[in-house]
Amino acid sequence: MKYEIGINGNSLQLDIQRQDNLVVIHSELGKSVLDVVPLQENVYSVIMNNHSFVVAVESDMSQRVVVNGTPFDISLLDAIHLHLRDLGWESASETRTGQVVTQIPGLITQIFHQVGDEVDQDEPLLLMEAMKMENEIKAPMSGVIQRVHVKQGQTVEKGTMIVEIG
Amino acid sequence: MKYEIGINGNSLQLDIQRQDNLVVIHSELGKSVLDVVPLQENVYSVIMNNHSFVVAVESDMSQRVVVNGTPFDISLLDAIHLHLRDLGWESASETRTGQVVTQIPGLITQIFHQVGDEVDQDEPLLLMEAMKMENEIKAPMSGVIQRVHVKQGQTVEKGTMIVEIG
Amino acid sequence: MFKKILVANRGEIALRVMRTCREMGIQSIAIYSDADRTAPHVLFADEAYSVGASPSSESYLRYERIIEIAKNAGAEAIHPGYGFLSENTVFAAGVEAAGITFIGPPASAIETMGDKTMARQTMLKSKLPVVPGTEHPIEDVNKALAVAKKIGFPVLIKAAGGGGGKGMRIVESETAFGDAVKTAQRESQSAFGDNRVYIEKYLEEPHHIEFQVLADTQGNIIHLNERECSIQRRYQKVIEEAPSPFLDPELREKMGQTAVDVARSCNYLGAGTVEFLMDKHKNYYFLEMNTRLQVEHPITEIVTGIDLVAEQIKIASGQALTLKQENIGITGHAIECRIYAEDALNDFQPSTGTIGLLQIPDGPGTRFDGAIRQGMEITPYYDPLLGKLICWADTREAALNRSERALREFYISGIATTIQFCRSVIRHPTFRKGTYDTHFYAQHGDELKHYQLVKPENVMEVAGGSFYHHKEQQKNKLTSGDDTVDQRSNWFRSQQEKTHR
Amino acid sequence: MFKKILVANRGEIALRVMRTCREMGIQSIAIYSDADRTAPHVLFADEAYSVGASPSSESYLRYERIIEIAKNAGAEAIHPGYGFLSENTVFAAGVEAAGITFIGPPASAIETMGDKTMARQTMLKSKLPVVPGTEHPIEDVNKALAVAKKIGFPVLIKAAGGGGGKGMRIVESETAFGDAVKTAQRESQSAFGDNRVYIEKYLEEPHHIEFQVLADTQGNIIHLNERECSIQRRYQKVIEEAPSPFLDPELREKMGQTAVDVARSCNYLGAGTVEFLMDKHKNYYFLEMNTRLQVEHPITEIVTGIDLVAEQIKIASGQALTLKQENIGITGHAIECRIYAEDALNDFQPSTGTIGLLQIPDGPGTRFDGAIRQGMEITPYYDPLLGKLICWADTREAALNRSERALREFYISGIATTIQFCRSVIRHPTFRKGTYDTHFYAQHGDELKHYQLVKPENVMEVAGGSFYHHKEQQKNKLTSGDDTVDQRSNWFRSQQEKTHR
Repeated sequence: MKYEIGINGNSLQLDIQRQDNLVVIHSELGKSVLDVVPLQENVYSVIMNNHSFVVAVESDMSQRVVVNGTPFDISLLDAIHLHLRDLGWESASETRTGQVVTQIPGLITQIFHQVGDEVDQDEPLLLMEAMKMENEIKAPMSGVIQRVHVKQGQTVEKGTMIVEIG
Repeated sequence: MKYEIGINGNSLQLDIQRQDNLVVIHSELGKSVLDVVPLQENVYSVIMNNHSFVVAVESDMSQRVVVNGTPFDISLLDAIHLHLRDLGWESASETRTGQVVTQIPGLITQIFHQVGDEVDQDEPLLLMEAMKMENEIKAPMSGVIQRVHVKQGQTVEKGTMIVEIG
Repeated sequence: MFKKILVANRGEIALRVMRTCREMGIQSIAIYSDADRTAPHVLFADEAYSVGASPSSESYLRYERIIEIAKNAGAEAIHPGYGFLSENTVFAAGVEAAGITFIGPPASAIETMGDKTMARQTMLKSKLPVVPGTEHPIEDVNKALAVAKKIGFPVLIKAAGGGGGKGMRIVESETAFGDAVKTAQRESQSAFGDNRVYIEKYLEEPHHIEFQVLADTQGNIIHLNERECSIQRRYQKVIEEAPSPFLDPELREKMGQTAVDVARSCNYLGAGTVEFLMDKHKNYYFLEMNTRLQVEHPITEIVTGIDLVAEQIKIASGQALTLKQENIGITGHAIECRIYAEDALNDFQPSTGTIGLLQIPDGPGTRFDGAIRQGMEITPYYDPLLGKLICWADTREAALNRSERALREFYISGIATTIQFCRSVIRHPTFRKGTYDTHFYAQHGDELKHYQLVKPENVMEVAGGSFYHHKEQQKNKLTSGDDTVDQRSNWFRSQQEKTHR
Repeated sequence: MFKKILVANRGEIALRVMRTCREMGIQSIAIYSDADRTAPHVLFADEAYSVGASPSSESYLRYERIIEIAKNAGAEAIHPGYGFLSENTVFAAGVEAAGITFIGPPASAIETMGDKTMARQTMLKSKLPVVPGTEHPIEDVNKALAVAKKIGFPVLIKAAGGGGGKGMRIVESETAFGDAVKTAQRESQSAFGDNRVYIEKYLEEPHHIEFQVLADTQGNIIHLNERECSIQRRYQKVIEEAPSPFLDPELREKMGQTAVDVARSCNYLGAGTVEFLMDKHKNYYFLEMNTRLQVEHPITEIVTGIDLVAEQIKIASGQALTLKQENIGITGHAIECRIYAEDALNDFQPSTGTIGLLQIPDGPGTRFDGAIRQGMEITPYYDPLLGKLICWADTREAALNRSERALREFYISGIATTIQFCRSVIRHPTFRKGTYDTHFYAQHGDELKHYQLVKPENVMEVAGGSFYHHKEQQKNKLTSGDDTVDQRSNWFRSQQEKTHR
């Protein structure tokens, strides 16, 4: 089946097939045969053309693949999605979202803005303390604050929606 | 509930109860409170009266408990089994069995006896090669060879019944 | 000698201290918060006591409760590790008042040296060179601003009550000053239970070089040479080495003597570290003295062959130093890389989660002081230090090569770490040449981030193929409910094939 | 210097060699059998090639296939590790014939020294003392028996083609002689592809002491002092230490010189080990020379500060030794404990299974050369060595204490290991005194077995309570089908409680 992979601005057309226990890829670089064997949940030993890799697929960070310890944010689009993209439909994951979600649990120590404030991209929105350090949470895009879901002093879990920018 | 634990010839009457996450034991030694938290499948961190232990329960060796790395073969009999024992019923696990089962996989390199031979306890029955070493498999009890289930040159899995002595 | 020591800490340093206790035949007592019930230091200790809820303010900072536990458990001494209560004079005094030995200097020395402003005053009295700055903690922000203007921006705001980069802020200009003071005070309060901060001139092109000292109850004081700690980010050390590539034997001897003088000026006892800032002309200034074991103490242990924790314990029990200054040598070269649970590609944001696959490097010249385990959860409550990788070899170049080898084989899945960041630093030409200063990260940070160790164009197929395989497996699991198919080993497969042959 | 080296081995020694390759900037190539597809050496290597089915005769012993892989992959050298093909002259010659450098001595030296009987003849010619025994491999069992009778029982039957205790049998009496020869021949064939065995007088109260030598292509030969290897069981070393507690500096120098002479007598090249037997009067006899890296090489590395694999590679590439005999010192004391997958309580039966919880010791002076991983399967195909724990400290006593600490913190569930056995040995008064000989295990084996490190009477409640808890959890799983209840961490629990407060 045809795919297009994108990593950090590089992209490549891949034809991926399964043959028994192997994954076989054809591309303009030639043919590659991958022997993929699990080591742990989400972690694989991959031998490709006699080169050995350890590859982790981070389950809760969509599309993050860690190759020999180096993380890459990748996209792997199949033929249908490639067609949609050619028609001008962007996949949802490629549009910037104004929803700010915590990556780690922590304590909200300060909130710099309220609903209605205009903010620029990368402007600090609030301070969160975790692991004894204060971390600035920045605006992922420019816009107007639509909702603030937390208050100062509140403890939040990982994955909590804290601010929405519209 | 009442139990009797036996380890290497020592035995102790225990009254074991569960209280929320804790295991509470009363015995002639007094009261002990165990906080048992799993680390891995079959492996637990146990804090008992503020002493810390790592305890593994070997799943395929019945009744083997490893405390801080030291293995013990234990018996834990509940009230019903204690009663049966008092009536003169021995539990099956305490009678020596004449069934010889492999503890590891390997290659049978030599068989010293055939059906009908009389053997003494601890007399070598056969040689098995595993991990580059030859290992003698000995008779668990004296008796007459009833059946030999393997032949020379045969590869056997762990847990294979190889000889029966009656 | 003590029979029982309570270690009033957690994580790698608690385990580090307990290892030496066991080697000395001393029972160790752990304390643990809810989050740390199955932490490595708890599993290692001979005894373990719950000390409270997960936040450190409700557990590891509850000094009255800790002293009570020590008393009830029959501990004869308390080792505070670093951080938490290690430089808290109230704690040190309380421990002594309870008839228990505090493994560290007397409260008076902690007060003199632990309080950075008092330390500066003491040094000025002894005519030792200090970095220009305030002599008292900031009480009035406006007065402090006036001082800052006088010494000239940029200035550093630093916690008076502790070190390790917590409560530290660099301020480039007048406008940012007020907010920075408030932030530093808050962090300082949270980290050390003490919100006092002070101001210091921010030296340009400085090297951070520190000397390890040991002082016994008989008045013997020696130094164990230096550690070079100029690789920092977020005002926190991340890679240290011993010896420093900047010092020559003469300068080393002179600074070592100054370090001993500093320790003597406050009647020091135990292990301590005298930190110096050095400019590019090799002028050096007293910066502060840390009255406790340092995170980076292992590099000194490795090049001198001395167990610093054992020395601390022997001194605390009243034994005289058997080490002589003239016998302290430097053998080879050691480099420490701090492995934090932080996402180096994402502004060093702390990372929490469960450790999936764990492969800790080992082999020749490789030591890891850590407290982690496969399947263990990294919680958000404490300092994100997972452990320290320390590599030794006979030359600096060989130690660099060994560090890179070890970092390359170090594998932790499930959380983001600084492993690859450290590897980028080790590979960086400026670091390899040994010509770096404390601005290294500011100057090369972006470069390091984009200094991909694996080139994306080389992994298009392996990343794509693995991702494809992963998604396919997940789909199979969902449809068949069978997650074991993929888990079968090759060995199992080959056995099966043999059977069917 | 080489750019690519193929490592013709597996397990800990393959990983050990590859670590040094990477530190030297050399690409490493792994070979693997079916059973080893995800073994640590395969994950570490830059390139990995399948070499066949799981049994070693179908994979790691297939030397023609291995040479072919090396050629195709562009390897300029092959490192054989120990065991397998490391002392196989056909392999060594074949590698050289293919234009690839064999990292080891020339085939002629392997032949002279690797063949134990030829080695004895060479030594006799040079008037060096050897243990009485046969001068040729056994061809006729009856003739051999006559020799055995002449030198007197007990005698040792030993493999001519390799070491490590494989193919070795002690024979106490005439009646057991024939069977023992056959068994030794079979084992020798399986381990080394060579069934030749020979006979040697079994010395009483002997010490097994070996010297490490290095010889370069320029004719420089040095020794790196001794290793004491008298703690053996099943004719296999299990604990080694350096330096030996039996040698004094004079004897060390004399034996070292003999070791150099031995190496010179066969035009030796590379790293080798000259083994001596020493009786209680400190007379020593040449026993054999191992023409390869030894399992226990790390203790020499640690007390001398020299990377032996790096020296092997440099010598093989034609470089002259830069080390001088007069600069080789001994710093402190090192002890190695071999961790085997064997059930020490059950006659050292090999143990297979899946590694459950794995906690490898670390920290000051602690090195583990292994090749294991949590979740990894230990298969029945190869030598059961999981790895080696090596502890260093400044004195023998401190090294013993450190070894015991490290063994106590070493945890492997799912398979039986020799960890606790080693701990029993380290704690044994005779071992601690350093007055043991090679009969230590024969004399104290039963004692060690029953020398429970945890007393049963102290764990009645903890064992009973844990077992009760375990069985209850299993029952709950079966009835509810929910196996997650018990898996929730305390942290999760406390978070939940907080939410409900």
